[in-house]
Amino acid sequence: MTEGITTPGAGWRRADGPGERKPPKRYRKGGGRRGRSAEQAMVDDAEFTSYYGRPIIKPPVWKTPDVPLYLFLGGAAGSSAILAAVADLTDRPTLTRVGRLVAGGGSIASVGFLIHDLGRPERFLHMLRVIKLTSPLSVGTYILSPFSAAAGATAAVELLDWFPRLKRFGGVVSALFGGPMATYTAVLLANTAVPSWHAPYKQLPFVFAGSAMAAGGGLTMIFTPVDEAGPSRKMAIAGATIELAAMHKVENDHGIVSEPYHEGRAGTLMRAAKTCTAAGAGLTAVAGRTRIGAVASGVLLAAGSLLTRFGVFDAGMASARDPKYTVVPQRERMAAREAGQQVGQGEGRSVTR
Amino acid sequence: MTRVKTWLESWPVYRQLTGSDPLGRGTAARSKATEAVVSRTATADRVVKSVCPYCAVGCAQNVYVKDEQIVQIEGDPDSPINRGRLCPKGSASKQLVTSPSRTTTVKYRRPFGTEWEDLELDTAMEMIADRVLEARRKGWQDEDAGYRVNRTMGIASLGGATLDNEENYLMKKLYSALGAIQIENQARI
Amino acid sequence: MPGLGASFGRGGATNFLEDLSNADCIVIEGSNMAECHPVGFQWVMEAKARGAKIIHIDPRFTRTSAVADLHVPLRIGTDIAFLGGLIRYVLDNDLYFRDYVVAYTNAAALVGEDFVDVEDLDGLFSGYDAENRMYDEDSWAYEPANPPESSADDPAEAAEQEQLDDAPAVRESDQAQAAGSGGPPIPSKPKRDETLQHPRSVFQVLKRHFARYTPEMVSEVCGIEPAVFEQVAKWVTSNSGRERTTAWVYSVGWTQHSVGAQYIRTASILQTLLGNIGRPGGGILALRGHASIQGSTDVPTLFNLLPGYLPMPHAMQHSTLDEYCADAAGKAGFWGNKRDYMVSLLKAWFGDAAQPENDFGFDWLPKINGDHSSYRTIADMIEGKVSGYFLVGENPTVGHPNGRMNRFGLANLDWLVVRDLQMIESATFWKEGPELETGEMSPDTIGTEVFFMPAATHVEKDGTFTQTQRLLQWRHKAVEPPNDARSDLWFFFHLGRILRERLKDSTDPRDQALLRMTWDYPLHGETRDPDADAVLREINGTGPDGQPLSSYMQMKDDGSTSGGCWIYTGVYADGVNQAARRKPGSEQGTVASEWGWAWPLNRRMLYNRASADPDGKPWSERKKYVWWDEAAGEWTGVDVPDFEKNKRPDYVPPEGARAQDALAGDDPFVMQGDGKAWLYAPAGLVDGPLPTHYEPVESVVENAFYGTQASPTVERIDGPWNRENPSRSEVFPFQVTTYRLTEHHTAGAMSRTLPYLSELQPEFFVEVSPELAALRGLTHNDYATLVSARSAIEAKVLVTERVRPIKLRDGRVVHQIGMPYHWSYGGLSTGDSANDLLGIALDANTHIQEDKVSTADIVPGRRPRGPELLEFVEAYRRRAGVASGRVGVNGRDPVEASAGEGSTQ
Amino acid sequence: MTSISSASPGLAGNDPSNRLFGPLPDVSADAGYVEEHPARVGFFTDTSVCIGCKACEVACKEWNTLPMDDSHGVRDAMGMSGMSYDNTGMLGANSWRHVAFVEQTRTVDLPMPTFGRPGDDRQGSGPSPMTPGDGVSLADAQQSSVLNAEALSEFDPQTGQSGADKQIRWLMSSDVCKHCTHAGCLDVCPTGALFRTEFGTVVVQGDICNGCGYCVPACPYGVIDQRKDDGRVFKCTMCYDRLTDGLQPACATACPTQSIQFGDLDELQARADARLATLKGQGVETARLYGRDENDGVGGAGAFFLLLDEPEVYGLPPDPVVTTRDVPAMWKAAAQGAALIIGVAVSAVLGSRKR
Repeated sequence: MTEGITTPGAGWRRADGPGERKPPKRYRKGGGRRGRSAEQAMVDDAEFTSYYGRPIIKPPVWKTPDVPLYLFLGGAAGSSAILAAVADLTDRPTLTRVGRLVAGGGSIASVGFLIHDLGRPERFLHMLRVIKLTSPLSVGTYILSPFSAAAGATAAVELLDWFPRLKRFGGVVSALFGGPMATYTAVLLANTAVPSWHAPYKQLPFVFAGSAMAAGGGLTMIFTPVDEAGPSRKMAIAGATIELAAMHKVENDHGIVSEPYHEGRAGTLMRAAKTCTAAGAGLTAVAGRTRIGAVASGVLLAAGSLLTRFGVFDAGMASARDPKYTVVPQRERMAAREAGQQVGQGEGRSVTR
Repeated sequence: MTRVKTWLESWPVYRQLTGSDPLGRGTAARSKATEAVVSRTATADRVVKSVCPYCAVGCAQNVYVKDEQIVQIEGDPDSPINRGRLCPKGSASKQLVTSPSRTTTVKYRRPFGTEWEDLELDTAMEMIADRVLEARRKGWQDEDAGYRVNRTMGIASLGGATLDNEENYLMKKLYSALGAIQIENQARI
Repeated sequence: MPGLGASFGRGGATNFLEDLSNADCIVIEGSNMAECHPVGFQWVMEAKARGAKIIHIDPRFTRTSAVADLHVPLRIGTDIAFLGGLIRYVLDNDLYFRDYVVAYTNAAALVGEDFVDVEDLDGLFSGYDAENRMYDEDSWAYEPANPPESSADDPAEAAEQEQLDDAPAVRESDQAQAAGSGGPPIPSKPKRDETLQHPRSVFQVLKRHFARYTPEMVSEVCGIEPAVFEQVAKWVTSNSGRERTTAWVYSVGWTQHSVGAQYIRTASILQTLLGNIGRPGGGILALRGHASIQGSTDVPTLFNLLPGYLPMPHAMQHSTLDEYCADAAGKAGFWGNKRDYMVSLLKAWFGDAAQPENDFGFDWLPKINGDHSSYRTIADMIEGKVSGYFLVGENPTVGHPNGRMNRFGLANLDWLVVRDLQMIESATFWKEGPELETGEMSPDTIGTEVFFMPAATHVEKDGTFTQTQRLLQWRHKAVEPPNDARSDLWFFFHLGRILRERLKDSTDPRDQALLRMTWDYPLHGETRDPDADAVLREINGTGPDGQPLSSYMQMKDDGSTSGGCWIYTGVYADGVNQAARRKPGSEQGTVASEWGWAWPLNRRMLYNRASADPDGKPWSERKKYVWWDEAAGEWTGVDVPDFEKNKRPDYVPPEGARAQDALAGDDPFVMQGDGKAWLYAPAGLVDGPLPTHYEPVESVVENAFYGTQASPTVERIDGPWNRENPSRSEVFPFQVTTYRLTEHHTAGAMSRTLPYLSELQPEFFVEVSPELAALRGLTHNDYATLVSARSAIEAKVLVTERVRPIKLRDGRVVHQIGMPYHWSYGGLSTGDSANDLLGIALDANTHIQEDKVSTADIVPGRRPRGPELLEFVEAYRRRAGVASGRVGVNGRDPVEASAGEGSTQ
Repeated sequence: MTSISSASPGLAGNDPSNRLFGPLPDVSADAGYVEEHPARVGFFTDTSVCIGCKACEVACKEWNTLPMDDSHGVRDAMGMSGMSYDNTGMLGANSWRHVAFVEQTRTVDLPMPTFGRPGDDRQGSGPSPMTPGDGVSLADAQQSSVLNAEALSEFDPQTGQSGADKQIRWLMSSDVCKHCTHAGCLDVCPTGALFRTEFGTVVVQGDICNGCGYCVPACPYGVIDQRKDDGRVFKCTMCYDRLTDGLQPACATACPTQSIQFGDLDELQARADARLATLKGQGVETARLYGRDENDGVGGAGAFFLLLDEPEVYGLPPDPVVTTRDVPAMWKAAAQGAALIIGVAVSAVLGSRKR
């Protein structure tokens, strides 16, 4: 039965053919293909109708690994930039240097991935034609551009060891944009019709913030002497905790739309991500002060963050491909609205929207 | 100064900040190409009245010509029959004319040949005339079963029903004058 | 269209598309109008929006059914049974429009005593000649009011021809189609019984003939519930009569049957009884499938016709012009002027060379003496009897049944000229035909010389199309054709010019016609394209003053007038190209008489005199159309009256009147010899004066009506390349029907080559029911192979509930397979050719093939390739007891050795 | 100069003038066309008269010179979808009109006392207001079903059951870009390639689009898509160029049965309401308008439909909401997340012992 749902273009007769004909359980909504959510469904049998199992919304055309890597690097760079700036102000030169290099390297690479993902890369500068507050990518451009310029320049002078004053200024500028850099990408995903991205729009920025800190903390931890890496460890542990907590809500609070985070490739990625993040955080706490422990836990934390980005990305793609995740929540919303209207006219709008 | 202002005004962000479209949804975002948009029906040199060549409903078509090329074919709203509407085939009839797979030169296959060869149109016409005379002679009957028939059984013809009346008329006239009688048309099918 | 011609006098749609919106009920039967004429269908939807009932009677549930009020899924090939049932229902329940029937039909006419109906001969009419499989129609005649001699100019000649009418060579030559504009000639007006009570009155004959067609019988034969039948009957009858009208729409779903003409006859009888002919929102609308298919019969490139439905001279009957005109001379109705039309045609063709002394050149015309139709000619080609062949915008190896036979025909020519837009399969058969793969043909063995001559498209030439409602519309040339592409007018003009130059010094009598014919049209442009406008003027004809005629009534038989196609006379009235008129529809009424020009004489609705009662008053205010204006002394209304303008409704022909003068003021069917619509056709059809249900040639069901299984007059063309599936064979257990889709056009040359159309229906497929899919193990969207005694083809399977098995009363289930026929190996959208599966069995009236019903087997998977395919099909033939289909090189003589093995008979 | 805070609900969080969500009386004015501008135009697609001819698809492609689907003219890449007569599949960069074909059957286990089928929601329940009164009895009118009545055949060949009434219907519907009042694609476009025209329609500017692809998942209907070989995105323009010449869009011009109607949106809405009332009066209970309601999730659509079944049967979302409705809340969460990072970093540094 599910074969028909997941194979676009397969004959609807397969799902509703002579062999499987039985009296309809309830009022049949008619044609297209009627499906049922998969075995491990987290919600009760969701009956729904679709047009030959075809997706209703278009899955994003964004490429992988470009975009997940962009999300990861942006996060790691953003949190590292902040860490570096604060470290600089409190005179932690190695942490500062490592943080700036991670921020600079990450930001430059992320710009590369972003441009590479465009259908017409040569038109990248068209992004600067307008400023649209309704477009996270437009806003993001005005975050990414100064951030990567500042972080890149700071890292460059850090490497070349020129203009120390400018370096600090650049570090501060990049730190100012570092936070938005780490979290705007969550809005980038959430501000779509992709069910499993849009529904958790309030949690996703926190997942990304936590993930960014875990990655930034982890990466700087690897390259910073343990003595000086205290802030990295603290930020990493705090980030990992926030990531796991926020992710838990994403994975469980949104009914059927949470389902893709548990299933298939996305499920595997998410489980691996949680394992790495939790292990990395634990190891940091236990053995973060040893060189080996710092490297191991740093790698685990970064890997956890990376896997989270891939997992979130994949879950969204999966939710876009299956019409179930578009139809069922909307149907539930309509049912709730009808129920709400019966209860009280005034509530109708707030209940459903 | 004006140059700077012109340059600035060509930047949508400036228009967003100074104009009536702060969200960059409409007027501020319009591009040069958009400002210059023009319908190719408006720039056509002429509109020629025609009729769809597919089924027999007889939908009237407007054929837009620009630089001696067909740029658009659509229904003629004046027609009392189709009132400007067309089916998918009628809507595709520009493609029928401009199809890249259309064969527009004479092709010749010699007896037992394995490939097409090219041939000049005039040469082909002369060759066909030769063959018509020969086939006519070969199949000629003055009488058949004792009755005068005055005809040839050597030449047959089958026309499609997309032939014009004038074409059918000349064909029937010529064939009859030649004595060819196995003259048929899709109308039989 | 002898079905309509024999019933009403002209073989054209009686109404026009826009008039459908005036109907109170529209029955679409034998047509998939929404899919094949989508733009014309807007008028059906308009009627529906105004509250009309839309009934679709069709074996398949199509896009037409989807928007109809009622879909009746009758079994393929049972329309006569269904319509016959309706006729019985109307007669039994006295639901016919009595005043109309008595006044305007031949219901009161008496049939001769010799006539014996099928009731008494188990499915045969009197006069059957079993040896030649033909009827002698003499016994079907009316009982004459006067002795026949009195009305013919040349009684001896007429009598002699009457005898010759029965000769097989005359019957085969398809004279019936000459009823295209003018009913079949009858010796004289019949005796009448206005009370309709005489046992030999047509009305009583009709009652007896259709007595068998009970709702139960209809239900059993058609495979539908009696309730469905009753619903249709109620809707149709309650929407017919004085105040309301029902329209009937058909197309090739009716004509492409072995009894196709009789399908149309049955509907004609029903519509006449209901009083729906010649009235707004009524009529029988024949929908044609090609842009100018009506034009191609009006100005025919058909072996048996001259322009204007004048018959092609027959060797045995027409050795002189007098003989040619003998049957019509002195007759009532407009055929009485046959000599005027013919002489004008000869003047148009031969100009000054046509003089009274030389019979206006009549002798120069070639004569026919048998069936020279397309399929017979293909068989002749295989036998090497035909040297050269012109294909002008036709793709027979795909579009005609039995593609393999067609390809064998082409492979045995000396030369072939193909004129088309695209490189069609009929031009590439020697290179890519499927028989190359099976080893039956190869370029090494095919001596056919092929000329591909590129043609011009519809926007690259001037000219007129005649569309489905007899309307001529002029197209203006928009651009020049590219490269070597030329109009067909160019090709035939210049071919004629070259031939005339070659023979200009010939004194051979056989060359005189060519040399004497008029062939001097103005030429335009660099390519010297002939002036289509001048050709249209010649078709219209000119009077003694050299000015265009405005009516065929002006034609004379003394050589003072000319006219290439008398029914088109008036298209150039007043020296104006009337077909080019384009007064916007919004500025005219619904009839829109100033858009284009319709034959005859711009009458949009035929027989519209019948929209008024015998006194000339509209039958009802709601359905008024044309009426007698006593004050003005003329017929008037919203259309051009299809009647002499000033002939009073109470006009009674004086003794000895002839032609139109012999018709009374209440004889609306002006082309008929008696001015009446024919419920019973004493002449004009070769397979019976009344329609009778026969099973299709290839049917899985026994004829429940009579012991005669299929039509006794079916025309067959036998050969190893055209074997017939035996009826009720277990080897070929399923019915197959072929059809078109909206997205493609006929044999596909104009659609499979276009990207936008190709992608909409990208592959050849067949439609089967879930039940048949289960029975045969067919998988949706996978391949299946269909087999007949002709060939085997493969197609993708579309399993759909829209195709339904029919359960017969005895519990047998008839499975039907739907098969669109657009595909072949060329173009962008490809597949096997559905027509390769079909055989050729023809309606003897029209020589039209039975495309719409055949039988086949269907099995899962792809078909065998190469020589194995031949063995595969041969094995089926063996099992079915069919003679071998093995052929020699290029389809010629069967190979003796394998015939012994393959044929056990 | 308009101050950003008042004009930017994207950040401000409140949306008093419905610039992100809810009814918007003048979409063109919202997009800066403050002076005189044409009335908002749209499509009303009445699927109850659609005959599935696909003239709209071809006329659209022909006018807009779109490439063939997927195959780019390679014949081997074309294939039958198996989805009834729909071989287009969905709207996309190369298909701006898409006709859906839905075949439905159902069995009604009821005896047949009359031709009417009790319990059939497509059953006529009274005389049609359009039916002229003369000559047709009430009983006749009651016997009419509004859609096809295949159902009259009592025999179900599958079960052989008598009295079981198998009904079939074939729904066809031409889908198109909805030209939403609140268009997700337009709002998320970072280059301004997507813009709203003076006619209130939403159009991609090919000279601007850089193929970022953001609009693709932002559309709640899955309309807009990227052309792979080109990189840019494409969708219905409602024939913006033709509109500037006073012509109708190509699809509406071609549509043989006026299933696709083009015109001023308010006029179309009135026409649609009347049509719905007619159908309801004829007993077509399942008829409904889709995209007509300005209080819906996209503020009402510029292209709306009359459907005969649930939207998802045709591949349409039942209750779409423009994603940018929630963008203020998203920005708020993102800002909180960013602040959180700074907070954590500062406290991590301050809380760590310096070496």
